[in-house]
Amino acid sequence: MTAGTLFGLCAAVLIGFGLYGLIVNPHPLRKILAFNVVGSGVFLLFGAIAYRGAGAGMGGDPVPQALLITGIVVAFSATALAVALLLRLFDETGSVTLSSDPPPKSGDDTGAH
Amino acid sequence: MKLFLDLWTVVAVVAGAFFFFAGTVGLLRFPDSLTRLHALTKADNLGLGLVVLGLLPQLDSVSAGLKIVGIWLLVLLSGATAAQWIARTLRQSGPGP
Amino acid sequence: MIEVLNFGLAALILGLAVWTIVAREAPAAVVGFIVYGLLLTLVWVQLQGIDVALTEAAIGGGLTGVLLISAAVRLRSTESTARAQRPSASTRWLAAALSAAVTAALSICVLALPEPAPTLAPEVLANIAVTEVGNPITAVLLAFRAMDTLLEAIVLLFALIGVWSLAPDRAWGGRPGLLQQADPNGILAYVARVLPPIGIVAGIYIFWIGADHPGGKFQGATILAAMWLLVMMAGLADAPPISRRWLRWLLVAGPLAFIAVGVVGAVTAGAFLSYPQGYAKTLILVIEFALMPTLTLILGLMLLGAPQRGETS
Amino acid sequence: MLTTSGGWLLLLAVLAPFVGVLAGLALGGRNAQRVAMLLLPVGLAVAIGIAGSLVQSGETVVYLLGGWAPPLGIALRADGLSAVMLLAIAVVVCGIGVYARADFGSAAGEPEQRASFVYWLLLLAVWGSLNLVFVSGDLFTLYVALELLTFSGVPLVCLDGKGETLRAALRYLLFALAGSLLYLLGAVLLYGGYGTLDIVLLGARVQPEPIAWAAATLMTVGLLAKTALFPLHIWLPPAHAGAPAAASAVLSALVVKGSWFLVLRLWFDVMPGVVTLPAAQLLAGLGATAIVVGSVVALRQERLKLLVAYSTIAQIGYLFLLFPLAFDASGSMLVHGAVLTGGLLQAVAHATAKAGMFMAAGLIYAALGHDRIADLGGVARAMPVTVLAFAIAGLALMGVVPSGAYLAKKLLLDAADSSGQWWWTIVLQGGAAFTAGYVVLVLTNALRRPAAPVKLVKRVSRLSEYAALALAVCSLLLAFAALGPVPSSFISNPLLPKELGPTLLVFLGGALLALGLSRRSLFGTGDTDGSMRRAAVAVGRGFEQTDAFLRRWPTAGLALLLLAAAFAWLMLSRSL
Repeated sequence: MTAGTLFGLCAAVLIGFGLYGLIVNPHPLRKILAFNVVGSGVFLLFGAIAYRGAGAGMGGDPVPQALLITGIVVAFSATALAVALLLRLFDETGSVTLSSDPPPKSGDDTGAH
Repeated sequence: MKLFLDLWTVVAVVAGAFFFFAGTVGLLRFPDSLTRLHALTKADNLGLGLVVLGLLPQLDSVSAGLKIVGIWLLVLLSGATAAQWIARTLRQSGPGP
Repeated sequence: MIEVLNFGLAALILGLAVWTIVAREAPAAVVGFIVYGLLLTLVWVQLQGIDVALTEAAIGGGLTGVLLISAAVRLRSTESTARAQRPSASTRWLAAALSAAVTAALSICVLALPEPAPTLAPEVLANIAVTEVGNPITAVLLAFRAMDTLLEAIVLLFALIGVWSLAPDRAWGGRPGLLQQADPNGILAYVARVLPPIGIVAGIYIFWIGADHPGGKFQGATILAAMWLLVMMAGLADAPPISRRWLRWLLVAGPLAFIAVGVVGAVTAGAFLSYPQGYAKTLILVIEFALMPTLTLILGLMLLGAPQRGETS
Repeated sequence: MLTTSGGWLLLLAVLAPFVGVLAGLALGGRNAQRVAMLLLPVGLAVAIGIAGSLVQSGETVVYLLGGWAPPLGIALRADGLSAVMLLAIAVVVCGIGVYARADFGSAAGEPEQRASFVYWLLLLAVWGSLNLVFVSGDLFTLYVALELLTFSGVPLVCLDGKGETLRAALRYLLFALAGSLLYLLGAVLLYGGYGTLDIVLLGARVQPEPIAWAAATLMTVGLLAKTALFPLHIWLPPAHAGAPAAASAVLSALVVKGSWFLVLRLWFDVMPGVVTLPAAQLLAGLGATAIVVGSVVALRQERLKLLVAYSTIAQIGYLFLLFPLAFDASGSMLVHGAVLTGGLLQAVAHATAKAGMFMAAGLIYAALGHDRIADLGGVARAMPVTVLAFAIAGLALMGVVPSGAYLAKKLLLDAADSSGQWWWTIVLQGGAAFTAGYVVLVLTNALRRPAAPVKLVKRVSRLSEYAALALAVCSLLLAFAALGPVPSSFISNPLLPKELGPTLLVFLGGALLALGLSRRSLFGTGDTDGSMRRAAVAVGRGFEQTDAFLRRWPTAGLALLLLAAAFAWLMLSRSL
């Protein structure tokens, strides 16, 4: 079981966890977290593929590793935009549920403005 | 001489690992946050220091050695700051869990 | 021995991922995610991706962690409402089953990857001399696939424009982020005076060696942005209003310089983003120098969020 | 395959809008609008130049970035598909640019306003990202282009900053990000299996094997989530209806086309041999369901902008009907042919007509201060040009003779007849009636004599009305523009009985649907409803509830993965 295959399978499991969290967890911030877990799983898979492609005196295939750097930065900017949007939604409406039908009223939530 | 350096590395790193272990036990066993904080910062910083000192002879260049010591100092700085910061908020918000 | 380390790392990461997904409180989940990001850095070292390890530590673990932890604390009050809307058990089981199916399919693919793994490493090695850059990853980022790096800087800029566009109309042109009233002689202020000089030296060092060794502009810019944020958090400096002309020009200076060098390449060396013989390294350095302030500002401003305060306050 | 003569135009098509965004951001204030206005003709000229150099050289226009050939470097390519889409998008952006001067124009000398400054940057950003989607030849660059498109589309949704639009924007962003991650996952698997991300090289190397099936499934489902094809349309209606009119025109007509184009590129260029006919049947089946559900729920809407948003969902369904008809005789390989041209025409027709429709709806909303369909009485007399634009756009979407949709439908019908797939003939013919339904509903309300005289809250600018009209007419006369690749025999005289018959039939079907399903009975005699009407309303409410159920987040997430499982199974089944 080379490191490439091990971390490739690890990536597959991470993607599964992330997708589960993305679907099930109702709070948008937890969805953003799950999105980051899926993202890191996809990048880990790409890294494992790069490690398998080592050769010509390099520890890993440089092309996927370069794309990984771009991918991580793009995923960060997506997270930044999503968090800014979420905080703005909270400032504007006081609630963060994604469903447009009015959220069930609960004590401490409304008092939070 | 080489044997002595290797011996020194093994001893120092093992001691460092022991202090890390002690710190973790402290984290788990101590009653409240302040004592846990105390255990963590003391043991882990000392543990890291020992590991750094242990690895120094293994390095090929002086600059690498300076880098590792630099890392240790930075960890000390950030550890102390974080510990002080947490301790202050703990003191203000009363003895929570 | 290395196998044990790899298995240990993999187990730790999976454990932390589960914690991030199922933890009750958002702040606890985010702390788990930050540790997960740092451990992922070790995995990248194991997978011989030192540049990626640096990026993961700086951006994946660091900046994303700061972003999420501040959001988690601010949204703590909405947790109970959200928890009340947890989907039914049947939905959760179906989601778990489908996610497991995706994992199984991906695992089959991982095991079915062709044995002589197809790689571009030989091609990169054969052509790296033309780029006059030692680090193969910097060669890919700034020579072979320079367009992706240009687009990446533009992605960052669009995300910043998107974040700014969320500002309320009255605060447009104002200062992003909250006014920090940290006490001037507190511990944070002390660190904010001691650490930045070291951080700036480290950031520029990482940026400089990026040409021939692991490192590069994104990792360096992230460290500089972190230092800038530390100083602002300690209340020693305030965020610039977004209407400042110098700020706008610095934000576009990086991509514009990149495109200008690309056009120079088109005129002299036949194709956009190619480099005339012998000048490749200098032009690459020009691009990286121009991108450094832009990236530092964008990464820092994205953390601060949409403008909330008027220019004066 | 070296850089061809017109290659640098491809680069200009991508970089000009991006440099415009940079210049607009740096110069600030009203200059953003000036830069955008300046770039409209430039972009149009570049698109025409690309189409010209393609027709002249007869082969794909290529530009090797940095001088490096794939697999190491990135190539920009424009074949017939890209050139047509580049041209269509350029025309629509020009129309929207002229229209948006009224809403987001800023007078000289006033300080920089948020919405009217950011809108122009986002318009150029969407344009540049779309051009990159059409010309990039590398799967990872396409991923970055998709992210650029999402980052410039999401702020458009919540440009007015109200709570509901922020919620719609967040829902759109999260679902689109999930889609682009699945797309990236597929691209990563392709690199792992074949060592390149270049579309042409992959087309030669991809074999029907587990990696290819997994990649095809993940990328297709990811792109369907971003295209909001039924049942993955969770984010589209509130996002497109909530956005300001000039923004929803961009979102509905342009942004959705980007990810649809990538499904086309993926199925026809990267994996023609891997994707199977059953999988294509499922794709078109989803399209057909989208037409029915989208149109019926559109009929039940009370607000005009929501009606037009649901009509977008229905029209997106139309775009996917071409896949099962484009297989070769043996049903094993997708081929570039008349069907693909038909699908492309349908996309262009929808882009122009939908932009015109949303603009008209926006003008009505601005002028009346509301867009309740029931109270639209007298609007036709008060705003003749706007209602005419809406009507022409509706006719174009219904596929009345000289329109692009008509020609597209004819091409697809021929393929359906020759390949014996009669069920798609029914969907193609019936679909027009559904489209007619909501167009008839709006027009009857607009043409009705109002109880009280209509008072206009705001004078809408004449230029915006003519911009909407121009785009609607574009879509109506699109068939003539498509004479190049299509033999002229296809367009017959609209008044011939052979053509008039089906058109009237479509109108009749539409009127029946409008009568039966609209929320408030058309002729104000609500109380004397026949049993037919009550049954139809019950059916309509049923559709509405399924739509509401499907548009809850957990359901949409499960639908995403269920679709992935279905596609994987259908692609797998051919080899078992």
